[in-house]
Amino acid sequence: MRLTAHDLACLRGGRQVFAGVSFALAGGDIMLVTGPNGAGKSSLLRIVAGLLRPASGRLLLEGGTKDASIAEQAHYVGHQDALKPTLSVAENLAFWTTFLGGGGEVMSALAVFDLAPLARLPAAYLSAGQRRRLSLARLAAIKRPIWLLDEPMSALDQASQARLVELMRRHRDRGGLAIVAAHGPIGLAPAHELRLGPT
Amino acid sequence: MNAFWALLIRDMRIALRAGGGALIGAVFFLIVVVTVPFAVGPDLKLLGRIGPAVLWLGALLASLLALDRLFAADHEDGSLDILMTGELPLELTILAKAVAHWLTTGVPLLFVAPLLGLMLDIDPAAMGPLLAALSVGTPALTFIGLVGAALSVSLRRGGLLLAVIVLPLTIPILVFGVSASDLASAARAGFGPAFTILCALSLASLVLGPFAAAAALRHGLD
Amino acid sequence: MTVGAHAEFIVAAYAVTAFIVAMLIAWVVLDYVAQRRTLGSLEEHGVKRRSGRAGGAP
Amino acid sequence: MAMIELANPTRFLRIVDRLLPWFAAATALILAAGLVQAVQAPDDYQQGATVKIMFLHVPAAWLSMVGWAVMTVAALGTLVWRHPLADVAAKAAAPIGAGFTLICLITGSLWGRPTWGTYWVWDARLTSELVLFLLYLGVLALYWTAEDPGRGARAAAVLSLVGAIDLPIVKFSVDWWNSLHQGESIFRAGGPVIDASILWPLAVMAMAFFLLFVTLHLAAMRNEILRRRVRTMQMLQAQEAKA
Repeated sequence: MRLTAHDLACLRGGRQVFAGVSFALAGGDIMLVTGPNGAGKSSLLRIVAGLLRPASGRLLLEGGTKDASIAEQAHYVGHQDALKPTLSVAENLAFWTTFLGGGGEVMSALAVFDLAPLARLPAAYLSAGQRRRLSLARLAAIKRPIWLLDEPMSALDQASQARLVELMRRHRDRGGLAIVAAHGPIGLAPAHELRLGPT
Repeated sequence: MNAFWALLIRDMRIALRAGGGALIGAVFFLIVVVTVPFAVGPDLKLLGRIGPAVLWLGALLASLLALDRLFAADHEDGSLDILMTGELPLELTILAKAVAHWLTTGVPLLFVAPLLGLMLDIDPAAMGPLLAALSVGTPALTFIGLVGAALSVSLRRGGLLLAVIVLPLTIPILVFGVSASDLASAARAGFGPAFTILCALSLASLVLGPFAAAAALRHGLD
Repeated sequence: MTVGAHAEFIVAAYAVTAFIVAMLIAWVVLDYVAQRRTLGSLEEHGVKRRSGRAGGAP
Repeated sequence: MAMIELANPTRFLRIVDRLLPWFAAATALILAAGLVQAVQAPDDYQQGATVKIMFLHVPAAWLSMVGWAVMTVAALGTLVWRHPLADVAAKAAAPIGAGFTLICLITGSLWGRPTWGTYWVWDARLTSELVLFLLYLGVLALYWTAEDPGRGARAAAVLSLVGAIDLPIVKFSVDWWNSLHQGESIFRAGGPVIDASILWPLAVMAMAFFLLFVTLHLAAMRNEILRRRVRTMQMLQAQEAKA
């Protein structure tokens, strides 16, 4: 599997956020995207996830399941947690597991982020850290080759960060690839680093 | 396809739980229609004549104004982004949400309508055609309103803008809906033609709505 | 029992009243049972009320 | 001061648990007595047997107003005296008050059919009762859309107060509106003349309905307190899991 980008450029509200961004990721590669706020880290992830149209440039995915778009093979974990407050922890994850396909096991995914005891609790009562862990639990529940993580470490305590790094290591060793936007190192040696914003 | 059902059931579950918007459409419909006699006056014969039109206008406003949160809620908590990375095509995702929305806000209108029919002294014989027309018309109103709901996500303006955008599109539904449910005009033009055209419009909007809303969502997202 | 000519309306009125009162009673009873069950299961999970004193959050 | 002791939810729960069976028994007893008397009451010379519907319609109307009065006092409790149980009382009273208003409307409509020939006539009293029902729906919608039980308390309290002020104005304007259209096909419904033989069942039924309201209200308040306790414990469960 190879994900290559040629000369990606992004316009946001008439302002050029970034231009001429190219990279090539093979299976097992993790790319760290750094840069000040507003440098377009999130926009780049949204472009790869197909949620944002690039001003110019192309994205190409070789390998992966035939005639499935990049978006359908990617996990996009943004700043928001995509959780419904009136649904319980288990219901939220069970919905995403059914909707995104791949039929993973909900309870074991919750256990990966130590959320199993809160399974029946409405998501409204979760703290920011717990909401973040429930959002990241999608990565464990549904098998997708491409991970697009937007500052996943924020709002996580030490233990949860360690769990995420372990999950990413296993994902990488299974031949998956990931683009992680973050401000600093993520506890895992990235194969590539892309710096956005004024150099 | 169980992704489709999963989304439909999720949306209904959220709407029916505390904080959900399930019956709010029916309550709005009740209050709007009940206020008409205060303006028009309690003369039963007059109310009986304009009854079907009042019911249809109430159903139209109730259907549209309840739609503005359909996509906005998912946009705000980030669900919309993940829904768009699903294997289910966006059009079917929107269809699932629209059907769930119609079942929780549109169908209760059909239960309230006969009650209001009594208040507006609508001839009981007219209740049958009126309910048939409404049960075909309300889905059309919801599906045409999808475009407005999708646009109001990116335009950050809620309900009223939605009504302004979508009301002109719903005029055909209103015309054939009222004429199918009004005994007097039904006698002249006949219930059949008006109702069949209404069904045709409804089916067309069933298809047009999701595609238009999907396009609006894809291009509208910043 | 002189129910007289308009019997069906009188019976209907009493029936509707009985129905609505029954709905109110059912709502109260079922809600009580549901809250008791949830409270029971929460206490089983060892969730102790913060203070345990008589007051506590209403 | 009694008010302060009652403010303590746990003590209030204990009192309710003790009182509730008695209230329920008293309600059943008086309701049975009322029904027996209502059935045996002689026909009214004006309306014939349909006066028997009055025994439901009039008490229900009184109780619909009692319901709003309870919510208004509770609103003052929430906004002015910050009484912890005030919002619980208001939220418990709303559905019950709405229920009695609905009984009043439907029995009124059923009473209208034989008397006026149609199920619904925009008669001044029935219309004001209908507006009261719409106000109840407004408060219920406010409580229903507030996700957790605590929120929406102040908003509902303000709405109840405004409603209380608005009701007499509605009454006056509806009478005016009704008389304005006197000419059209409105039947001028003479109010029922309360004859002595009818007064007694009416009073007993009114007492039965009042007791029913109190019983349901106490039980509903108990449920509301339990619901908030569940919510607090769920939040605790979340915090304890994070620790």
